[in-house]
Amino acid sequence: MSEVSPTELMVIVAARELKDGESVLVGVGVPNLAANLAKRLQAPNLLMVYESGAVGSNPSRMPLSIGDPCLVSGAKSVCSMYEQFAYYLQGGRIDVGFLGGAQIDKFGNINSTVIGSYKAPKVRLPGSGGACDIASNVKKIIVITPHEKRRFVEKVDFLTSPGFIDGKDGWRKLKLQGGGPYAVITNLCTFKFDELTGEMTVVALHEGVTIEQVQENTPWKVKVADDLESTPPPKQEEIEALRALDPQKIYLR
Amino acid sequence: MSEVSPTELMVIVAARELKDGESVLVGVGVPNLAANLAKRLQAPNLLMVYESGAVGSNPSRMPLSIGDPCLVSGAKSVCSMYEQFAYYLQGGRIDVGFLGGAQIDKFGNINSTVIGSYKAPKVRLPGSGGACDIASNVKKIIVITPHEKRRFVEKVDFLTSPGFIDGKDGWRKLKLQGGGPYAVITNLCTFKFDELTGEMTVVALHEGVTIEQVQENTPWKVKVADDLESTPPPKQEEIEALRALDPQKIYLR
Amino acid sequence: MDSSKLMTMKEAVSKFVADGDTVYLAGFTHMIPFAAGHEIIRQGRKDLTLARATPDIIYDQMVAAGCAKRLIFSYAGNPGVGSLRCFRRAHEKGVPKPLEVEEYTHFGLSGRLFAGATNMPFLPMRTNLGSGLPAENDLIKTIKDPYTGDEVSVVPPLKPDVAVVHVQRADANGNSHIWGIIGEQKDAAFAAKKVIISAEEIVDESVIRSDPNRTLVPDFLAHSVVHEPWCAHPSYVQGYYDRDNEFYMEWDKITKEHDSTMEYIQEWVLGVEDRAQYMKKYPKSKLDALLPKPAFSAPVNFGSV
Amino acid sequence: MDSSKLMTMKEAVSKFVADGDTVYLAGFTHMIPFAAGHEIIRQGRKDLTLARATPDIIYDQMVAAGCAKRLIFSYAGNPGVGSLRCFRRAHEKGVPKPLEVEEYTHFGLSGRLFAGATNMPFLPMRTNLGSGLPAENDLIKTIKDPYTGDEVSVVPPLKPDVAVVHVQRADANGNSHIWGIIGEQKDAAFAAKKVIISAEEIVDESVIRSDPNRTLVPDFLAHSVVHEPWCAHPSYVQGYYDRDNEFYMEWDKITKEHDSTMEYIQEWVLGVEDRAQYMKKYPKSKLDALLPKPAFSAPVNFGSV
Repeated sequence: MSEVSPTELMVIVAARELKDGESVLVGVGVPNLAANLAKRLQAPNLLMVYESGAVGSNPSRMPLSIGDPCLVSGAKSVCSMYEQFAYYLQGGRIDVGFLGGAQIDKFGNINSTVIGSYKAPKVRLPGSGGACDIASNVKKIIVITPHEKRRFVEKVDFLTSPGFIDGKDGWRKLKLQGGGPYAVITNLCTFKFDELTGEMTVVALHEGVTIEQVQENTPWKVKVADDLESTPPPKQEEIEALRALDPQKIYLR
Repeated sequence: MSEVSPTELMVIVAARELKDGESVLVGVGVPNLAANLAKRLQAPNLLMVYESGAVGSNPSRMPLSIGDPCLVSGAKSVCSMYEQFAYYLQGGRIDVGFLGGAQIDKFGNINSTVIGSYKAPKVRLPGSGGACDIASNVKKIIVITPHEKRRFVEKVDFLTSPGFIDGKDGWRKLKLQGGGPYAVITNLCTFKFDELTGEMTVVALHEGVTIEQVQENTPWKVKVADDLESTPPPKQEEIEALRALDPQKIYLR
Repeated sequence: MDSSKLMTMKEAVSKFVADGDTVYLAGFTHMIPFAAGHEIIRQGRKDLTLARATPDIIYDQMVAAGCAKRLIFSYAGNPGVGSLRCFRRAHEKGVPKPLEVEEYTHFGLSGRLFAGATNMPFLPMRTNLGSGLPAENDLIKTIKDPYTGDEVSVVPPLKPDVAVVHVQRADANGNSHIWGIIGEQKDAAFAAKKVIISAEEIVDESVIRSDPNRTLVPDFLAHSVVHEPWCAHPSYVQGYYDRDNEFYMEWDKITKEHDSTMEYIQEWVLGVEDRAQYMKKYPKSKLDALLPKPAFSAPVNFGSV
Repeated sequence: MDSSKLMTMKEAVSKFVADGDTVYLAGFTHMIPFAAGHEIIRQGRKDLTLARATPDIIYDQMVAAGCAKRLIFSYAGNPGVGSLRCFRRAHEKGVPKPLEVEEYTHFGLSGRLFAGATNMPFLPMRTNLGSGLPAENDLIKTIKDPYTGDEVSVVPPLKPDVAVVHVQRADANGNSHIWGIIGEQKDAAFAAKKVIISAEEIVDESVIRSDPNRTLVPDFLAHSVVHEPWCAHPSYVQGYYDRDNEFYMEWDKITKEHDSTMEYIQEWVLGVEDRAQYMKKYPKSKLDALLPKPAFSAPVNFGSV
């Protein structure tokens, strides 16, 4: 464990969730690393779709923004912004979407809009961008986030991107085509979501982490899976492939 | 008059209705000839948009179909079928549209769908294609049609493309963005539409035609404008320019 | 590169077109996949719902051959010529069998396909009001605009079971470059559950990747990729061959009677193995006359950072 | 050829951007028309409603300079870096003046522009339900799907008063070729009442006409055509120059305080005459580093019949 940083660990664990042949909507930074890592390891046929409309990119460098020219040169196709959201996301063509955010609650609802009240914000955050659209339309939402008490909250200040709302019943009423939250990957553990209640549940602890540590950093009483597992530690192959993706450590701090 | 055919006359009269700088949705055949004739004479900046998505075409020959490759090679732009209807027609970007049809009534309603009943047709015609979409969205509809009793009817068997319905009140209720029927050009005369009632009104008789001849070929009592005019006869310049457009007389029979 | 997608039209139709399917052979006057339609006739598919804005000669042939039970369309004419006689015989007289129709305007049908491709719940559009079509087609509905209170016409998404999209060039996985009239090719590919790509040329992936803006159909939509030169004859392919207008006019005569139509189908569809044989049988001088002079696009620089 | 459309950015902004206008400077990360934003600041336009999916640095600058009274947006961040500090100062603290916000998701905002471009009455979309956004924005409504009875979110069309669209190459009338990330350029041009086209290169009409499929904006939409090389710096133009990422990171420091921001604007916006002077002032070595290696598209044959 000492040899990988918390970010590296999260990226490696997230990459393992991607299956060969899946399509993934990729943002820049950490999700881009996770997708590219999976593609180099177990998922060579992963289809990467970028929010900017680039599909099947073949980037010559670590993309600096979601619309980096390296995502276009040598890509399979490019479409307009409305088309990307309409044909790909709303079209139900995307299996996996990665989301982050300032706050997340136990049903996987995410806030990336505002801390405080919407009308008189304490901190105004960037807002949804495509996050709400992704949350509503992909089959599996994977959240990558540092495990901090200010991020894990009882109730999000603003619901930017729907998770299971107040549990699976509330969510079913929305009739979204997406599958809802699938996993939350932190520097301490992996959560998945209870099939019946939609509540975030610890399914695996990373190496050297105790359930008490997870509880300490989570404001609600955490639910733990009966068959709690230990996250297999990062393999040399994973670490090397990941570091080759971001040699200048732009995102792997 | 003896030297131009009825089709040539209609095309020449129709071309005169087009103003420089207007945009016109062009079909193949007679409307294409009228638009191209206007462009060579009084309307050099006429913008020609084809139903197939070609814009600003520079055809090297008389187009054989609405999607003739000569409409694309050297055009200003091309878009998809949905885009053509959405961005151009629904977008309110088209000033003039030409329509034909098997039947037309005195309010400019057009039938190009069926003779007889819809469910058990005597003659099944091709249907709307873009006609209803054009009728609903262009500022001026111009109809070019031979003046025959089977074409001018009290009531169309099927209303494919809305004119003024049962008069301007019925039409206003639809709140279409288009301006409705503007002119009907036949081999006998030019009709325009009464501003108040929306009824087809003879505004000009072609050379050598009497109002009695028009009445004989129209099943309802035709309305005649107070200031009935004589259509100026085709000029040599018009005839020559038109014949140069269709030297093989594909459409100018 | 998953080259297992490459197959013959015979294999593709056999694998991906089933009796009773809703089929969309794409192309607005341009790149109509005649070879696919002929193969469907040869394999005797039946009870198909045929969807196309313009049924054109290809659906006229499939209707005459008895493949269809329903037609979804917006303009059933022989473009630039006149009627589609086989369509009319089936619809007006039930010969060779009755044909149901489901009819839209061009905007309505291309809109249904666009809504299908983008999975919209429904599509509002400024047309249909005042026309007689909505009264004859329950799928065209009217709702109230929540912003103005006005009546608005809406259509539902169309999602065919299978689409055939002919393109100028594709790689072996189905990434496809299309130019010229782009019609409803992209929407058909995104809307359909299964997609057969047929291409004039199969090119290396690097050709496609040199110009991603030209890719209207990305590979993951393609279930099969068929290398089928002259697939679209007698319609045309921009830059490859012109429309065989003589045949479009001849079709009007061929189809005067059902029997004469079936003689044609016997000779030119059932009587040949595949498109290659059809082309070999076709008078070479007529084909040569369809070849255009070259006119290349000015290249653009995508740059490499 | 109506060459009267060709003018400088100064003339274009003076003629076509008025106080109180709703302005859309187009480009999703790519080809953001910074030169137009700077000229709007120089001409002291005020009370503007600024609309963009991603306000980016350009709107941060215009907000700091006091041009804006309202922001219509979907993601107000410095892409890849963090916050837009000027936006936050205006919205959270009213510095230099209060800023109203009207907020959507990316799909919602790009959908509004698409609906504006195509004059749809309203656009139904699969998003917003469950989110807190509709409660804060009356323009996002929910209606009943007439086919399923389900609740559906809808947004109204957005029709800006003026759009500025930067392109790689245009002819003197404004027919424009765009490649790379094509964002909302086409929709902005079709949705806006007035359009300023700004181009890296003005080319002969024959270059455009050699590839009509590449033309995203046809000339009749353009009210003015500006030849403005490097218009998009510090954003980028595919094939022409890369993003100046260093500046994007520096902006985070420049904008720590309103005063330091205004010092920047004084020196680099108000202190120069036009984009040419801005570029002359910019360290040449930094610009040289942004030039890509060439990578050309494989040409296609349109043919000539």
